[in-house]
Amino acid sequence: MYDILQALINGTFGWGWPDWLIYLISSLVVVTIILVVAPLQMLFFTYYERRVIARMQDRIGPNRVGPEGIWQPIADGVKMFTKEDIVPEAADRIVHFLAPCVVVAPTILMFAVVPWGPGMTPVDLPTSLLFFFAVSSISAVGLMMAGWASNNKFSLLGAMRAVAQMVSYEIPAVLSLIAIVMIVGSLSINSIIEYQAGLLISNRDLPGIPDLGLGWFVFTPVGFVAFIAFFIAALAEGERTPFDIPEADSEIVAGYMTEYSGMKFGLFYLAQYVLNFLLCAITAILFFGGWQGPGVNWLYAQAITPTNPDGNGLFNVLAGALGVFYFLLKTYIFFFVMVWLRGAFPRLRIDQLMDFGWKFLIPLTLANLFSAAVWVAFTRWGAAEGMLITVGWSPVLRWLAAFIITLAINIGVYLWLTQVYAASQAERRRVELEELSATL
Amino acid sequence: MEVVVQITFGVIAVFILVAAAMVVSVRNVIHAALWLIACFFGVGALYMLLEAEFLAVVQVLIYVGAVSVLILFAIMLTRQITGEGVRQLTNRWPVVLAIATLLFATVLAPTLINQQWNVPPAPPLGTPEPIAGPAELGRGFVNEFLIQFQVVGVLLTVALIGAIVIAYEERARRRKVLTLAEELELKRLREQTSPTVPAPVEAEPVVQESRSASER
Amino acid sequence: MMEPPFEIEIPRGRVIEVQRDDSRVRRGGGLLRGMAVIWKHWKESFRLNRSYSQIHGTFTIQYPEEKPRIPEAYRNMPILLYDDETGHELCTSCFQCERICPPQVIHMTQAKDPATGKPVPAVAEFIIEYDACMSCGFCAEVCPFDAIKMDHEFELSTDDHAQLTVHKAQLNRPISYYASIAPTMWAEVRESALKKLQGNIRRRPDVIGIAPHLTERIAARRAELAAQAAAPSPAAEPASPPAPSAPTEARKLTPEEKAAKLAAIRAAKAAQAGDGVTPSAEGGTPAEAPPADDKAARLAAIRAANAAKKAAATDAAPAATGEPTTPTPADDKAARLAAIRAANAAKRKQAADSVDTEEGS
Amino acid sequence: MLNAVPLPAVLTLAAALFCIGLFGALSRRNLIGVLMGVELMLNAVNINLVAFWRYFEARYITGQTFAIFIIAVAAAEAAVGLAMVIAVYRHYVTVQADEIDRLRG
Repeated sequence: MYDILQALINGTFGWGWPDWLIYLISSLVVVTIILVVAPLQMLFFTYYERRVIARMQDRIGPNRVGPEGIWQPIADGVKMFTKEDIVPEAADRIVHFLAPCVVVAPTILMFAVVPWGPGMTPVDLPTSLLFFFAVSSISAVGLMMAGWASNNKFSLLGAMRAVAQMVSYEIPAVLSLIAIVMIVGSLSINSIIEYQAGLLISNRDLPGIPDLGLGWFVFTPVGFVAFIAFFIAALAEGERTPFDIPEADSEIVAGYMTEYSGMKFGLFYLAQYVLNFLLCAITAILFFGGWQGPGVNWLYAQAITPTNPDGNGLFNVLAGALGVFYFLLKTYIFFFVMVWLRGAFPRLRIDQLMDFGWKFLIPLTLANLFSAAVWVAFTRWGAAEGMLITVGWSPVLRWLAAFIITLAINIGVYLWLTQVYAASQAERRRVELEELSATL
Repeated sequence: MEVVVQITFGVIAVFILVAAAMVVSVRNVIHAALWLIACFFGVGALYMLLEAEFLAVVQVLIYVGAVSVLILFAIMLTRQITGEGVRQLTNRWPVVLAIATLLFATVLAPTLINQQWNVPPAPPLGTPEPIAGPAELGRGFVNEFLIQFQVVGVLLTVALIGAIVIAYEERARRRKVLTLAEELELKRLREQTSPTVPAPVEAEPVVQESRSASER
Repeated sequence: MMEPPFEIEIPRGRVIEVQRDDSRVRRGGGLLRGMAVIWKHWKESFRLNRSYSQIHGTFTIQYPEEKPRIPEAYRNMPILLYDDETGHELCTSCFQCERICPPQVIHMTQAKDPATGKPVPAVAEFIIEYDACMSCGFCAEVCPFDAIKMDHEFELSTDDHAQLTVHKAQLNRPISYYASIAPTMWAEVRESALKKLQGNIRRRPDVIGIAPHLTERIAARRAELAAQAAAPSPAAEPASPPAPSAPTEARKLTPEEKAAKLAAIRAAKAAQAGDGVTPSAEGGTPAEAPPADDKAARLAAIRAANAAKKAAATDAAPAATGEPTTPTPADDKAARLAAIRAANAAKRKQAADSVDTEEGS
Repeated sequence: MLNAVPLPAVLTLAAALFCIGLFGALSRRNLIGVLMGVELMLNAVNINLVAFWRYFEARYITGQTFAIFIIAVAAAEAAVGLAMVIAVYRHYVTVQADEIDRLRG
C-alpha cells in the first residue's frame, strides 16, 4: 500500500509529500480496509454457512430477506444491535466487558499478515506466520476472561474446554506448519506462497517446471499430511463442529457466550467467523498456494514492482484481481468443507478430542516433520551438508527419491499410527470397563 | 522521529510498570493473572521497539498464549479466586517492600545510570543496520548453540513429563453409572473372559463394608 | 468374537450393537463414508422433492406462496355440513358431539317448532370454541348423521380472541366443500348420510334446520314452487304468494328478529328444562336430583327466564303483533348470553338427571 | 531507538520490573501469586538481555538466544511449578504459602 501511494502521490501527481505522511495515510487505509473487510467476511460466512448446511439437510435456508436471502446477515446484525445488553448481577463487570474485545482484537490483528494477492500484503513481516499463530493464541485469554467473568458454571466450563482445546491443538497445528517452514526456509507467508509456483511440482524443488501457479504443497506427501493435520487442528481451534465442544449447545447452553447478549454476543460471533475465515485462508495459503493460480505470476511479472519499476500499472490491477479471486475461491471452498464436516459428523467428547490430539495428531505431525527433513535433504542438500548419497544425481532423480521416500514414510506412519491408536482406544475402553465392573 | 520513539517507550514503560504493580497488589488472583498478561504484552511491545521481532512474537506466543493460560487454569483448579476476606500478602510485606525499594533505589538504579556503558555509536538514521533475525537465530541453534538447544529440549520434555507426574490424580472418584453401550460391552467382555473379570456381586460387599466403616 | 450385529438382552430392553471395529470404517474410512453421504444430500438438494418416498432432494415448501398438499385424513377444526340442494343442515342436535368433546368446547341448542313447541331434529344454535378445541376429531367420529366433520383450513390465527368462539353461521359448509377436500371419506358415508338427512327433513317444519344464510333463498324458491303449483289460475298470480301464504318464518327475517326469536326459543326451552324437574320427577323418574345441582339449575333457569322475559317484553311482543321493531343490541346480547347460560345449566341438570335415572334403575 | 532512548533507561525499567517481581514473589501468600512474581522477574531479566543485545551486538544472536532459552526455562518452570501448586492444593486444600506448615513444630 505504501508503494502504491508513494508511486501515486509523488510519482504520478508529483506533489512531493513527506514520507511519514504517506506512511501514515497508507497505514490508515490498510486499517480501514481490514476493519471493513473482516465484518463483511463474517456476514457473508454466516449466510454461506446457513445456506450450505441447509442444503445438506435437504432444506433451503434463509431465502426471504432480499434476493435469495442475501440480506439475512444484515437483518441479524440489526437485531443484534438493538438487543438489550445484559450483564449478570454477580459478574465481574470490567472483565465481562473486556472479554469480547480481547477475543475480537487478535482475530482482526491476524488479518494484518494475510496476503490477498501478489504484492497485496497489509504488513509484510519476516515472521508473519509465527505472528499469525502467536496472535491467534491470545483469544484463548479472552475466552477465559469471558468464562470466568460471567460467574456461571456453563460459561466457565465452556471456557475451560475452549482453552484446553485451543492450547492442545495449537501444537499439531504449529508442528504441521513447521514442516512447511522447513521446506521453504522462511517464516514469511509471502515467501511460502512464492514457493508454490509451478505445475504439480514446485519449481523451487525442481527447477524448470513451467509456472502455472499450481506447485502447491498439498501435492507433496509432506504437504498432504501436514494439510490434513493442520485442517483438523484448525477445526478444533475455530471450534467447528466435530470439535465444537466449548459451545456444545445441548450440554452447556452456549459455553462461554452463555451470559452475553446483544452486541457483546455479536462480537463473539464476529470473532468466531472471522477466525474461521482466517483459518480457511491460512490453509489455502500454506497448502494451496494462496493467490497462486494459472496466470497470476505472468500478469504480475508485467506489473509495477520494486524489481520491475517500469511495468504497466494495469497489470497490477489485473494480477491483483485474479489473485484475490483465486485466494477467495480457495478460502470459500475450505469453508464449504468445514460446513460439510459440520453436516456430517457428531460432536466429540472432550476426552476423545484430547486423545486424538495428543496421541494421534502430534505423533503424526512429528513424523511428518521428519519427512520434511528428508525432503529438504534430498532436494536441496549436497556434499557440503554431508548428504553424500545424492551427489551427482540429477534434480529429477533427487526429487523422485524425496517423493518416494517421504511418501513411504508418511503412509507407513499413518497406517501404523491408526492401528496403534485404534488398539489403544480399544484397550482403554476395556480397562475402563474392567475398573467400572470392579467398582460396581 | 526520535520524539515518537521516546513517547512510545515512555508509554510502554509506564504500562509495564503499572501492570506489574497491579500483579503484586491486586486482591483478586484472576485479576492479578490478567494484569500479568498485560505486562507480558507490554514486554512484547518493548521487544518490538527494540527490533527483536522474533522474540516479541515468541513472547506473545509462549507467555500470553501458553504460560498465562496455564496460570489461569491453575487458579481455577485451586478455587481461591476472589480473595474476599483472605489476606493476600504476608505479615512481613512492609519489610519486603522496603527491601525491594531499597534494592532498586540504592543499588540498581544508581549503578545502572552512572555506569559508563560504552555503547557503540548508533549508525545514522536511514542506513540499514544488520540485525540478526529469525534466520540467523535458526542457524545459530544448529551450529554454535546446538548443545544448549538440545539441553533446553530435554529440559522441556522433562518438565512436561514431570508436570504430568506431579499433577496426576488417581481416578479415585469414578462414576458408578454405566451407559447402555458400556453395559453392553461389559457384558460381552465378561462372556469372553469370564474368569479374569470379577463379577459385580463379589465386589459389592467390599464397597458396603468400606462404606459402613467410614460411617462409624 | 461375536457376529457383527451383536444382540443382547438387558434389563431395560433388547439392544442391537453395531460393531465398532468394522473393517470398512477403519483408518478414517468411516469419516469419508459419512462425508460421502452428506455430499450426496447436498448435490441432490438442488432438485425439488415432492414424493415423500425419497430421502434426497429439498422438501421445503415456500409456505405463504405454496400450500402443502394436505392429506385427506388431515384434521384441524370441526365444521358443520349442510346439503347443497335443499339447504338443510345435517345436524339433528343429538348432543353426541357435545358429550364426547374432551375439552368441552361444543355447545348447541335444539330447534323447536314455534307452532307446537316440540323439539325438531335440527339445531338452533351451534357454538364451538375454536381456541380451546384440540382437534381430536372425536366429534366427527361420533356423529351419527355425519354432520360434523374436520376441516382442512389451518390459517386461523387472529388478533381477536373472541372471534375464535365460532357460531353456526360460520361453521356451516356445503357438502360439496367437504366432498372436494375429502372425496373418498365422503364417498364412504354419502349414501347413509343423505338417507338419514331425508328422514330428518320430513320431520322439520318450514325452514327450521336450513342453513341460516340460505333461509331466504330457499323460502323464496319454495314460494316460487308453490306459485308454480298454483299457477293454473292466472288470477292468483298478482296476489303473489310470498307474503300472505308463507308463514311468518318465511318472511325475510331481519337479524334482530332472528336473534330475538332465537333468544325466546332458547329461554323458553331453558325455562322448561328448569321447571321440568318437578314434572319429570312426578312422571315416575325415581330419583330426585341432588339438591345443589337442582338449585343451581333452578337459579340459572330463573335468571334466564327473567332475561328472556325482558327481551320478550321489548321485542317478542311487538313481533307477535306484526310490528317489526328494532331491539337494542345490548338487550339482545344479554338475552343471548342468558340463553346460553340457561342452556348450560339445563344441560348440567339433564346430565345429573340421567345419571340419577341410571342409578335409580 | 538507539539514539532516542539511552540504554540506562531500558535497564532501569528492567530493574524496576525485577524489584516489583521480587516484592510479589516474597510477599504474596498465594503460591500462584509467588509464581507470577517469579515470571515478572524472568521477564525483567529478558528485557535486560535483549537491551544489551540490541545496543551492543545487534548483528550477532547471542543475546536473543539467551532470551529464548530463558523463555523456554520459564515455560518449564511455570508448568512444573503450577503442577506442584495443584498437587499441594490437592493435599492441603489450600494454596496459601504460610498455611502449608506441616514441618513447623
